[in-house]
Amino acid sequence: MEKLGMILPLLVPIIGALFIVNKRLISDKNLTKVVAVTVIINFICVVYSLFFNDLTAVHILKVNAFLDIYFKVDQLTRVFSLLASSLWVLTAFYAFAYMDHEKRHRQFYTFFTLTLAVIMGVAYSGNLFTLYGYYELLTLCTLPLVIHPGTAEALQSGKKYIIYSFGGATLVVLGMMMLYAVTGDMSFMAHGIVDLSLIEGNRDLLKWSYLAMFLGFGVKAALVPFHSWLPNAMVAPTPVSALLHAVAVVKSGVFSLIRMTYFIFGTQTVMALDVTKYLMPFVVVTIVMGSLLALHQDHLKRRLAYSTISQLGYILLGILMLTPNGLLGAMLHLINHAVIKITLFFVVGAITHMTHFKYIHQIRGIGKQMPVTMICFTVAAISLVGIPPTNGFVSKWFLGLGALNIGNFLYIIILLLSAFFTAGYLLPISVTSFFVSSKSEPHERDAYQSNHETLHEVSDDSVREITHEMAKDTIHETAHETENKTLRNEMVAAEFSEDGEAESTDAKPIKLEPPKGMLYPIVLLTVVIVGLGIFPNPIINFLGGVIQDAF
Amino acid sequence: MLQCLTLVTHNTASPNLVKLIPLVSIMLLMLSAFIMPLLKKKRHLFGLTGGALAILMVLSFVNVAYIYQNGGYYFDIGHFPAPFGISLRIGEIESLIALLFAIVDLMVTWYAYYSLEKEIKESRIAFFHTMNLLLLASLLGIVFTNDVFNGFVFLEVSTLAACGIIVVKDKKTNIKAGLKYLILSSLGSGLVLMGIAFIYSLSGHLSMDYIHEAMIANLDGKQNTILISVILFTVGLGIKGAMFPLHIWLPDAHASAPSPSSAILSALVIKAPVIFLIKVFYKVYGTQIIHETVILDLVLLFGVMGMIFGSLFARSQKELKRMIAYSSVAQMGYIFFAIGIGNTLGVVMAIYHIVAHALTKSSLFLAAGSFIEQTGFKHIEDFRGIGKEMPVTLGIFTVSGLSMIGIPVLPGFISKWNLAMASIQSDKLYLLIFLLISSLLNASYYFPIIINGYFGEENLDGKVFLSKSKPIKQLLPLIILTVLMVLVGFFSGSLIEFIERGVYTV
Amino acid sequence: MQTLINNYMFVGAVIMFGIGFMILLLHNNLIKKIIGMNIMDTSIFLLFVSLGYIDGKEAPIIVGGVLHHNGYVNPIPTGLMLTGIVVAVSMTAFMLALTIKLYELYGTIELDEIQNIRGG
Amino acid sequence: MNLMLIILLVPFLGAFIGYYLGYKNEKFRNVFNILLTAVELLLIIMLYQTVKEGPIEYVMPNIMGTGLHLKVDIMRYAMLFISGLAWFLATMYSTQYLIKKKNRNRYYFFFMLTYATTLGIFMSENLLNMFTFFEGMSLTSYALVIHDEDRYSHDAGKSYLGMAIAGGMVMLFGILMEFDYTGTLDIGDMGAILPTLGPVKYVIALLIMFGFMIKASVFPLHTWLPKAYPAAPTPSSAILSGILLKTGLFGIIIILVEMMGSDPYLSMLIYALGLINIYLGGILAMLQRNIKRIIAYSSMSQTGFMLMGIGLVGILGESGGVALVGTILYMINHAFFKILLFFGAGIIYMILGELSINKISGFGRNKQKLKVFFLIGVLGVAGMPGLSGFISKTLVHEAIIEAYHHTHFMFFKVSEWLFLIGGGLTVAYMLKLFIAVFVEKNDAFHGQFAEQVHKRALLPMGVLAALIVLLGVMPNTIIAPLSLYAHEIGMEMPSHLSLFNATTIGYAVISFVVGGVLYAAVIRRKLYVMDEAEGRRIFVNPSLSWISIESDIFVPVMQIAYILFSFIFKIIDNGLLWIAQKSSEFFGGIAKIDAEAALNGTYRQIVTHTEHAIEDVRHKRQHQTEAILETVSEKREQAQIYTSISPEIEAIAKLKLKFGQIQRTASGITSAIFMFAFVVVFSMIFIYYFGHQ
Repeated sequence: MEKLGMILPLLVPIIGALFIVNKRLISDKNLTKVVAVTVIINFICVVYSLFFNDLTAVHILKVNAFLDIYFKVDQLTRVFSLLASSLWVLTAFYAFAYMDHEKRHRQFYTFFTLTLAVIMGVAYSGNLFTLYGYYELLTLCTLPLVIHPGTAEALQSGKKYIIYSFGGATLVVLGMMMLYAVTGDMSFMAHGIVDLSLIEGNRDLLKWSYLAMFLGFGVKAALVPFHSWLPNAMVAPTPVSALLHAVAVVKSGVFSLIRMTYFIFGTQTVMALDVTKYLMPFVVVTIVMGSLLALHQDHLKRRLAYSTISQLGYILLGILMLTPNGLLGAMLHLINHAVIKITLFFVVGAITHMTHFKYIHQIRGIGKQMPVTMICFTVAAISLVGIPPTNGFVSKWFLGLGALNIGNFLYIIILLLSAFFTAGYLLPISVTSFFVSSKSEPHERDAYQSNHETLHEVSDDSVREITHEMAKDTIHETAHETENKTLRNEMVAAEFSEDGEAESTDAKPIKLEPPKGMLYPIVLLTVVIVGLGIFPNPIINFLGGVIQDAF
Repeated sequence: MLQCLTLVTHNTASPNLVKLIPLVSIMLLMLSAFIMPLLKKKRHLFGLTGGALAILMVLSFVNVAYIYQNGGYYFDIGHFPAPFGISLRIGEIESLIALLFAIVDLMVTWYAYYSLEKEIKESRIAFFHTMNLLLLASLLGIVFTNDVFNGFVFLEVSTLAACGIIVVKDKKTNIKAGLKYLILSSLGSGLVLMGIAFIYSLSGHLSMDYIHEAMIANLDGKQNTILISVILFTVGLGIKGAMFPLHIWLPDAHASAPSPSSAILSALVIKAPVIFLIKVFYKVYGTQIIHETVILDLVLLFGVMGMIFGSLFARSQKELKRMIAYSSVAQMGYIFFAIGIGNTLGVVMAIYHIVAHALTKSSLFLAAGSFIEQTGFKHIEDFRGIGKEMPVTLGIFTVSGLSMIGIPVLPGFISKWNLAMASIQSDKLYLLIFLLISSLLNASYYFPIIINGYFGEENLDGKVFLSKSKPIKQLLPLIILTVLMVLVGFFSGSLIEFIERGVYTV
Repeated sequence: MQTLINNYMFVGAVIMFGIGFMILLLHNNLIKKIIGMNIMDTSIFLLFVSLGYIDGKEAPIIVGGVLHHNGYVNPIPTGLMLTGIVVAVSMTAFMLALTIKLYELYGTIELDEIQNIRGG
Repeated sequence: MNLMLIILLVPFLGAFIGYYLGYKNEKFRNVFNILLTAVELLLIIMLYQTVKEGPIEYVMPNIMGTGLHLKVDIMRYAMLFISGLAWFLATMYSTQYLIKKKNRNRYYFFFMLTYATTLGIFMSENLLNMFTFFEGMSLTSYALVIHDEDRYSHDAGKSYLGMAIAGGMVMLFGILMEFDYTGTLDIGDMGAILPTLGPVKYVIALLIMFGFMIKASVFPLHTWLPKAYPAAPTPSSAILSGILLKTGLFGIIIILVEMMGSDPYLSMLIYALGLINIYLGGILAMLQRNIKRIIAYSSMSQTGFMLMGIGLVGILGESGGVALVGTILYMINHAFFKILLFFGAGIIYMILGELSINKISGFGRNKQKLKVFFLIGVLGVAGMPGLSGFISKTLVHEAIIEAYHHTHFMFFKVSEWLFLIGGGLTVAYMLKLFIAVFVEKNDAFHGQFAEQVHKRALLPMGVLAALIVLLGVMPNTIIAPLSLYAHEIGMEMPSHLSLFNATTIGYAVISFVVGGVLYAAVIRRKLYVMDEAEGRRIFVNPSLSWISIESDIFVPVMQIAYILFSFIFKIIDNGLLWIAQKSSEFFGGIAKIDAEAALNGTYRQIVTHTEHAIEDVRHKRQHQTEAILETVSEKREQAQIYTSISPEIEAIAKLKLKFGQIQRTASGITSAIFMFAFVVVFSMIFIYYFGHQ
């Protein structure tokens, strides 16, 4: 019974998916209800199995030391599975609203719940073999979600996604092979299983093993130069993109890296192998490149995708620092980035859902139509930049401390530089939506009202400049004077009296707030973002367990 | 379960009777084969074949169970002891392969019951079955025999029979492919025969154990002759086993033959010569001599080339069956690779991969055959959206494809994993790279079919759900094969242990 | 040179094998190819039989009383070659049968012409 | 609940309530906001009762992991007070100023949030809290800067936000290092540890200071200032210049005095930067024509004076009481002047929608109240005895002299004179502004618009003017508590301060004389020239063509770096894909030889080659049946006819045919046999070559 209780989170979504896929059992009308029930039950099961179940390890099938399907619960499992299952609930509700206008619901929800099962599997895996198995399954389960639109472009992206993923998985296998040849064991243990005494004579093998596995898992974690599947995977429906970026795919890559570094090799061994110096350049390039290229993107989701690449670089950096503070920062950022990025994607999805806009230059003044949504976006953006008192700052703080603990100032500079770029690519979105008036483009307004997406070519150079270029100071005093003059003259011409105040000059804009199913998750997540920023201590204490296991 | 059955066999069948099984199997098949032309009705034909194969399967299973309990044994045909008479040696590997052959052939025959007459003329069905059973008999002979010349004869028989099941479909391409296969095979057999001549001149024996003893005894000064003979064997058997540059007959033959024939060819026909080659290497020459020569490196080289180029060629194919045929070339590359590594684990994995690949490839060919049969198309492009029309069949195709690609727990992954372990054990780390590249290449041609088959709005446009799917009873053989394949992956640990017990190397 | 003369059997077999192989390789006519193949096979049979031959001893056929067992040449290769010939004959027969089939379908047995026929 | 916390929370919550009210009714909101700031000001005044007894602290654990640590002493209180007053007046002024503006609700929302965060900065005792509030202030004030939403304000806003965030990042770097070295974030605790560290303390201090320096517009980080101030709506400009600038200076004081224990080297640096600021700001202010821009550069110049004061506090160490008091006083006064001046400029702008002094010259000639208030501000900034500016300037000046006495370092003597001449600059540009707007005659504005200068806009100005005069006459009311504070933190004050004597007034006179000369000689002569087009004298601004730090250094460097890195990263971005594509094409090409025909250049060679071979074979065969010559000539004829019809199509068709043949040959039986032979030979050679292992 305890055994069942423990692996329940792995089974519930599968059972749910079996129901969902069955047309005769579940009618189209009840589809979403079943999905909701499944994810909620799953969440409850997760909580039960993590905190109210004494059993923490179970072998499902043990053929030999290698072929051993083994599940285990430790603090890291708790962190990841709680994160995933809770975000899944929110995403589910968001998806119910979002998927209204999409086709093939049944397929979508089937794989949606199946992916949850796989993610739970990743979290609960007790050894590298199980983890790897779930890792491969993850690719297969998310693929249908990525290519859900079914267009040629989507299929192309899907192919790219799967080839990259399998390339990565192949590298992982390579690493596992070499590891297993040395250790003959692949289960996760606190402080690692690769004993320092094993290094003698196997140094090269272990080194290559670590590198191969890091790069292999790095593919899912969008490590440059294996990142380009991620921006391409943007063709997926937004809830999927959000999940891909927040927990499902990239975070499982990161999670696997933490498992591999701290629970297989162990800090001491990795230090003794001295491999991080080969990997750090990749990570640094990832951070800077992601954020720099994000500046170039006009497509909202692509911009967020490049942002994810950069942010994942932070986490990898934290992992590779091999200090408690660094790991803490990485873990915090794993959680925080998940929350932040899912919010950002939800907002972008809401914009697209309501207006069919996909590009930054189209969303001028949209903040007035969907204020709550865009405020949430702004808060999340600020958090991602790392400005207190939001949770993004907390993780950045610990990452910075971790870098200082190993005495490397370059990393801090990289972190801060990237944060600056982050501001450069996220804040203009908020600014464009709130502070750039949309009045100059009347036809754009018509467009979203008629819900036609014909406006790709509509672009105003001035706003593009603002969002794209860094500053180019072409406007001098005189220019300002002349420009303002016309505006002010109008004002002077208008009657200047006390009564003018009562007149409402803010024409009430058309409200385009998304439906509640989408809005509530966004707001809730925003509250979490700020909440975690103001009261980070509980979560830091919770992560303390992981740090203890690792060091 | 195996143990349970062993107990049963132990109690019911006397050991001596069990030892008759190999001979009985061959005889049974041959007899049935020759009765076949006498029968007219399709039901009777299939009844006889199916019955024979079912009996064979049960016998093989009993045999495996017996060997699991008691180990391998020799069986002298006609009770002439070894140096003079022909003897059969049945160990763990042989019994396992026999069981595998029986199961696969039974499943293919089952499948053929529903589909064969759509591909070949009705009058040819009897011929097909004759050849099929004859082929199986000869293949079992190759596997069981402990006598090199006997092996040669069986090889020739198998060549003829295999050619028979290729040309059973009266098309131009089939005749051409059959002729090509026949000529190349004859060349190969010529080499094998020459090799036999050489080792006979060296040792004066034809029974494997005795040749081995004799060769160990007077090794000096004969290295060159040994080398030449070993090359003759390798190349000769390499042709039949589709070793990479000699694979040229394979795609034509496999692609043009009727699907059941393709499945048999891919799953069985190219496997038996490899078993024979392993036997020649390790039973005739022995580990010591083989390791002194560089022949294993040559095999390794051909194996690696096969893995890479087979996949590359497969990638650029437009016909589905040709693609799967080239994939067979690549998979045979794995097997030669495994042999070429040269340590025990390598040989074990070669055998394991033979088992795994036989199950996987037969189900792949049968699935592809179903597509072609139901839609009438041959080209990969035409199978877009097939997943909507035939979801179960494509599902089977997918699982088999995933095994080829190397998804954990499926047998493809297990072989790759252990091959890597074997490479590491023999200090050839660079081989891992080839393994991985090849598995990536595998992914690159299986995935597009699966993805295009299941997903993509444009692809699925105009397709009707389940419109072309076969009834479940017709799909059952495929499903059984797939399930068996998954089980082979799941219980790879015990299977490998079992093979390891019977492996010839030291 | 001396080795070549001493092993004239081997040399002869190899030369014959070569002739057969060249015929097989260079001729487009299928019948000729099959003939080449037969020559090759024959070379191997000859080699094999020569291996068993011991100078000055009789063929292992009992004609009027059994000699000492050293009086005969090794019978096994000869016996094997009988089998081999049978196999080769059946092989040839099969090939010829296929050639006839091919001729029916294509109207020629020249391989290059067959190849040039589209859809072949 | 603690009073400090209430002070912090009232504007924060008020912002939201105000926003909600604004949705319902704008009038309610305006009244609410004025009341809110008034209450807030009262609360701050109430706080004085406890503060004067000694510093008060409040800790709220767990907020942001480190806890919220608030502290108020006299200096911080002074800052709180001017903030409270400034916001109260600015809110009142805004209600009038913003009538015709859009998005008023949003404006007030951010206005109040900025208020809350600014108060937070002044009260934070924890460095991390301070950083939080500082960043919050930057972001919220950004919304104020770009309120007009035109291109100019967006440009300014971009500059402002970019520098603020960059400053924040650098500051964060410093805070991280500081935490790594000292293990504490409390400013008080740091003061005990940080000065004992080695040279790294300078790195830390400079990094943290960097962010504050940006806000305080210290050279060369001032580039945002002349853009942002004019871009913002006037009340915001007033707040930016009056209070937000002070947060930067406040931060520098905190770092230098409380954290670094008045480190002399750092002090010298700040002192020197102060001098640069005075001159750079002063000269640029002289050249400007836009009122707001003049005031903005004036702020920069005045910052220089304050920086000098701060530097002196550090240099003088324990005897830096005068400098400290002078600096704080200077900050308070400067806030009053600048708010007053901006309000004045705002009224002009409100009426005319114009800020260039060329256009508005003579506007204020007949608007007496406005003129008087503005004059008080102008003279206050210039340091006219009797107004409060004089007091603070004198105190700082005293401190310079004292520094010279302490160190006998000639630099202080020189800088004393530079200080006075800098004062002259102030006088000069203020004169330019005042004379142009309020003294020149311009018939266009005679008697007009007087009624539009509304009381609600003038009242705040009046209050400020009164305060300036009051403080100028009775300086001791504020000097006394400040001296007490200086004493508290261990700085000696001279027992008596003689503020109004011949010497001090003499110094003021020197400044004024210098200013007058500068005005007459430079501004009237060189800058006020005849314009042919307009037919009258107008001011010119030669600095427009001068080198600009931002547009000529920062931006190009950043742009080049940006383009360069973008280029590199784009290569990386697509590099792997490119390699993969190329290699797959390559292997695909290899594989195609076996598989399918592809007609491109590489294969053409093979094709022609084999064509020859096939031709040869044909020749041979024909040789047996016919005479060679005939056939060749026939074939030639045929070929000629063929090629004349459509040579290209024919060629392609031929190639295709040939290639198909090659393909079929490659997969034919003969080639298979050939392959077999090849493998046998290869294996033999392989074995022979490598022999036994």
